[in-house]
Amino acid sequence: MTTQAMTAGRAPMPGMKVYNLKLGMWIFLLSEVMFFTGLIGSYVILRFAHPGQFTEPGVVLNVPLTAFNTFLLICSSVTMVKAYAAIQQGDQQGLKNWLLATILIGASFVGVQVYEYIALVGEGFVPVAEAYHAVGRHMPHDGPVVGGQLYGSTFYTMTGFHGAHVSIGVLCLCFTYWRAAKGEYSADNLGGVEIMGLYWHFVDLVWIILFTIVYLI
Amino acid sequence: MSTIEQEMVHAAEGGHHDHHELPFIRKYIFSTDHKMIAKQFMFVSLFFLVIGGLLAAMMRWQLGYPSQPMPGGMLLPDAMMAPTPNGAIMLPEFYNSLVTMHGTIMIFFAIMPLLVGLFGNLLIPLQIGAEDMAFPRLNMISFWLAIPAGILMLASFAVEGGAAGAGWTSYAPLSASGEWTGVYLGQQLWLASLTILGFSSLVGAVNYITTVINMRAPGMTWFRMPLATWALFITAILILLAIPVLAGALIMLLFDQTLGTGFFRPEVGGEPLLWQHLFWFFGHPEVYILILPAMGIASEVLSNRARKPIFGYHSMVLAIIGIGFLGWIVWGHHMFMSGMNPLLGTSFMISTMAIAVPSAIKTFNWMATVWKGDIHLDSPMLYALAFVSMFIIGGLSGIFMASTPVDIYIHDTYFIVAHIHYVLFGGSLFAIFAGITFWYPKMFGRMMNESLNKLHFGLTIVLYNLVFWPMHNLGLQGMMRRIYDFTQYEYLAPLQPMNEFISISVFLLVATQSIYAFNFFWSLFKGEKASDNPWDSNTLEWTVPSPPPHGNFPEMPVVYRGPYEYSSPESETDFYPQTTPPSNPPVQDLIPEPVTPTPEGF
Amino acid sequence: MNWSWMLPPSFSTVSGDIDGIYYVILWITGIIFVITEGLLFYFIFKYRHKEGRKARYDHGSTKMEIAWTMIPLVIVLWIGFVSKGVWDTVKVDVPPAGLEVIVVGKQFEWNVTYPGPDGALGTSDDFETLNELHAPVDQPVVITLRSDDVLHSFFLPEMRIKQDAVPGQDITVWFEAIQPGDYTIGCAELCGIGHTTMGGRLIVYTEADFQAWSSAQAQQQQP
Amino acid sequence: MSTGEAHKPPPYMLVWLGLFLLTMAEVGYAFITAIPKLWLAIGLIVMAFYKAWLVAVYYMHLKWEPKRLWLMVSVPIPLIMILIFVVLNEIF
Ligand code: HEA
Ligand code: HEA
Ligand code: CUA
Ligand SMILES: [Cu+2]
Repeated sequence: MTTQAMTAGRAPMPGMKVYNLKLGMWIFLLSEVMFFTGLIGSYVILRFAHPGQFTEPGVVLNVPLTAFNTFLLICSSVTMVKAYAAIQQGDQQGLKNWLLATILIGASFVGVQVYEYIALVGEGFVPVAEAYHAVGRHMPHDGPVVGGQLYGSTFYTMTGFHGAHVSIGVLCLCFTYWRAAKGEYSADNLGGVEIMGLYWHFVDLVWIILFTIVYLI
Repeated sequence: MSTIEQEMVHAAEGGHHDHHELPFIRKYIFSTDHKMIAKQFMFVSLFFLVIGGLLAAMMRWQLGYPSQPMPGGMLLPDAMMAPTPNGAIMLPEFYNSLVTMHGTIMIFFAIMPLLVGLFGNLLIPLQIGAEDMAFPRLNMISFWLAIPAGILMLASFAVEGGAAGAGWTSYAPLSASGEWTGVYLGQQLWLASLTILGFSSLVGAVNYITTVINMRAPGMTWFRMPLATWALFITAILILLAIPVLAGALIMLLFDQTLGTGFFRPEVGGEPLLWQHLFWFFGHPEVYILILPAMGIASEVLSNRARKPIFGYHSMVLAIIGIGFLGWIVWGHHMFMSGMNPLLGTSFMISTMAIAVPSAIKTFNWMATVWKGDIHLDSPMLYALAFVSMFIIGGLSGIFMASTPVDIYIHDTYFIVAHIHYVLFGGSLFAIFAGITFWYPKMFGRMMNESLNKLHFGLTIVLYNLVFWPMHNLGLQGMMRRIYDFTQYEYLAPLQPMNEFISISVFLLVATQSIYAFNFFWSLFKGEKASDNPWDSNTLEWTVPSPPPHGNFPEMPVVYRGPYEYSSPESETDFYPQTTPPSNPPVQDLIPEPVTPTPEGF
Repeated sequence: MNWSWMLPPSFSTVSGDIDGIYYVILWITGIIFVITEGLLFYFIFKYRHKEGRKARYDHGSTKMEIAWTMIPLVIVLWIGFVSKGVWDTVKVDVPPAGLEVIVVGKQFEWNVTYPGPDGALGTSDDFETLNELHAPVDQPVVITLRSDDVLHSFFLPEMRIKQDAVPGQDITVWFEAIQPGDYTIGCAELCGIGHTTMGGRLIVYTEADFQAWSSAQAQQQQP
Repeated sequence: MSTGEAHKPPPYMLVWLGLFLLTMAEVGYAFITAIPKLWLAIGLIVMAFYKAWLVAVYYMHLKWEPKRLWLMVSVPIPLIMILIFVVLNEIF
């Protein structure tokens, strides 16, 4: 028996009945939960304290575009879970295909977000400005003040950190794909795919919350 | 032995690689061995402990001899000292940097890595019978993230504008814009450094938690775990959940500083109190991060040196968990005067009061542990007993501050400074002395010199109290903290003699520490060779050679009983190691469940 | 050197209660301190290692655990309960004002605005003092505390008053002095390089003296 | 141990459909001006949390995990509630 098997073999005994790698990923995700709690909590507070600095949904932010982006991320979640289901059956080719799909959709999400940022900045909605005047697609450029600095700061911080998580996820997916291409995963060795999936779904989950509170409320 | 046990042991033997010598760089620098990483953390954080102590000594010069030329001050750059014909006088902005960096370095770069980095790494795998951490490579990364963080922190002294000067709590908006302090880059480095360090701690915490949950040896049930491991486990959970909140806050503050966003800057609608809430939501769990492992270490040493089972093991565990949980709902006690809703103040007062209860349980259990013991007063025991008695003082002064009306007067005075140092120096640092001395033979295979240690102990406990006890009195006279020259206030001027007295004691205290440093290094080479189990201890780390080999346990240990069976009538000696099979055959619950191999992804 | 654990004299209507709670806690913790440390030293001495001594094999006692959980709990909750009353008096229930002023902290000074002869703030006859707060005795002085830049903490040690000044927020603080005299104002929150120097004076007059001072000031500062 | 082998294939596509429809519903609902702001917000948050729940339970396989993992995963929830509750208290 190898040392590795021994480590793992020890796991079910007094432990969690979940192998190390997966347990570690879950634990890490708990800290991610607290990180986003800090950011979202701050947003909620600032928004309640200074409602005047924030605008109604759709005034500044492009909701249809982001709804489409949300849809993309949901799709990438399902492709990810399909990749996992494939390797559970020992289907190497299926794993690779679904992973590739996930990478492409994930990258598109980042692409759309970058496009969104560029468009928003072009319209005058920047991360840092004392107060910005009537920007956005539905308002003339010299219109009334529709928001304050906090709006830009919180929007870009929250979505930016989420975007960074997605980008890191895409990189890790590429790594997983590379390993899948080398045939390193199998029906009894799929820990790497499973924790990749956990991370990816978590990022999707955070986006579900962010989309609602940042874009829709 | 049951068949399953035999199989386990067999698997362990068969699975054990013959470890060939690793190249120097893999063995000492980029090591993935938890014991080596523990030592790396130890050396780095002892270095920072010395730096923090020297910063304190400089501060005390200014406080003992306000605005008089500081010896050696001419050597420091003009940005820190104002040269005069008689010598150089400390500038107020440098004093602010000193306070800030002293607090930051002591908490984040000395005590926390000593307790969590050193003892977490050293003890967790050894005490639960694992051959290493769950993720050895992550463990290495955790250490190597701490190094750039430390370098950035120290480098900030050398940059334009000096090091951060807004206190270790970095209250916004003072810290949010260089406009207010004149510190731009220094503050940003401070924020960046702590963010990186936070990541390091986080990675470590993931590792510890996984290891404790999943890698315990057969028979090592939750309630057979040594209290040190229990404490480190709960500490890791606190780190896991508290640090990300700090990280979020740090990053937002960094954006405020560098990009000009407005999270904490009221000019553009930000909320200064939001920073305080986020900081203390992390900060109070943080202070328990700094005391829980110390409590665990003390429990270990007290029970062992009193040769007596720990009194009330289960309530000790529950108290650790209780402190860990209650620690999340008391943070507002740092904000009684902050402009926070006064009704919230009352709720936070009540929860803060409640947290004294688990601490009381621990204290009384320690006392009951030494009661009717067979107390061996050697140096680890002396340090551990000092921990208990000093923690009582620090904890009791916490009650004054927890009472909101009393806190109105003593908040932000030296009474708080006294409290901090009674819990952190008298508590955490004495426990660290106890721990290092106790596990030194396990780490290095040699004993520390007992006489030098006793000398160090005697001088330190006396001088330490001469330094910090009078700080209570200073606070009661109304002396504010973080104050560069208290003689500016007429009513504080009469406190000069007492401050001078404190400062002189500090200089002696700092000098005394060189005894420990000398002993530490001298014993590395000249210390008496240690046996595998010099303290006749029960826990698993003492069943392996000193220092333990790579992979720790030559064969998988099987645990039969709790860790504190000292003076048990069942055993001939006054100790009864966890791995010694009982004379009568094992009972049912000792047999581990069947083993199913599971895939590992890395 | 003053090694005393007594508080320096205090001069406001609430300070007696605050000091009272302090002394109560001092007594309680003092007794606990003596008992615990005393017992600890006694045990260390009594049960120190002797040849042939064997420690008592004892895993604890539930009765004892319950005792030393409940007793401290009752003590601290009682302290909390008593504290709450005084806290509410000081920070929650603000009495009707005898004198209303605005205090603004900024690096590194305290600006005080008085209502002037018409008794109302925010009118043209308001006048100001710098780093000095003048107040009548035996009248609640209600302060609206502000900050222009960073956090400061308005500290009146002799009145046992402390409150952070937060930019962007108006915080109400009140006190009622019981004796005319010359007292200290301090800044208790690190606020930058000049934090040390941000002190001032609180001058408490008799009612008549205050009126005289006040009208003289109002005269002087009229545009 | 690979999870779910002993169970029938999880309804991944059904969950996907649910997520998709809920997203559409959210976007539509958010723009109904007739509904008071508070109710809008509550409705949206409920929907968002339901979606998050679906992802966690099905895609992250919590449904097939031991109870202890559930317990562990729910540790931060009280902390989140405490933090948000207290800080909101500051404003109201
Ligand atoms: C290791 C670190 C540590 C520990 C363990 C503690 C423990 C406690 N602390 Fe401390 N605290 C700090 C580190 C720590 N603190 C630091 C660093 C600060 C300052 C931060 C800054 O502003 O820079 C601070 C500040 C601080 C404040 C804010 C003061 C202010 O700024 O105005 C308060 C207020 O309530 C407080 C209270 C307490 C209490 C009630 C405990 C309790 O947990 C103590 C419980 C222990 C006992 C009570 C003793 C043992 C029990 C008995 C002997 C039983 C009988 C006792 C009774 C019945 C009362 N602390
Ligand atoms: C663990 C934490 C810790 C420790 C150990 C200390 C130790 C000391 N502290 Fe510190 N202190 C803080 C944490 C700590 N402090 C914090 C958090 C603050 C608040 C900061 C703020 O307000 O922002 C503070 C603030 C503070 C102040 C208040 C400043 C002010 O408000 O203006 C003062 C003033 O006297 C002070 C003094 C000292 C002194 C004289 C020591 C001495 O005890 C130092 C003596 C220690 C040594 C000299 C190191 C010894 C080295 C070894 C033992 C290693 C030897 C071994 C080997 C090398 C192998 N400290
Ligand atoms: Cu103002 Cu300190
Ligand atoms: Cu605290």
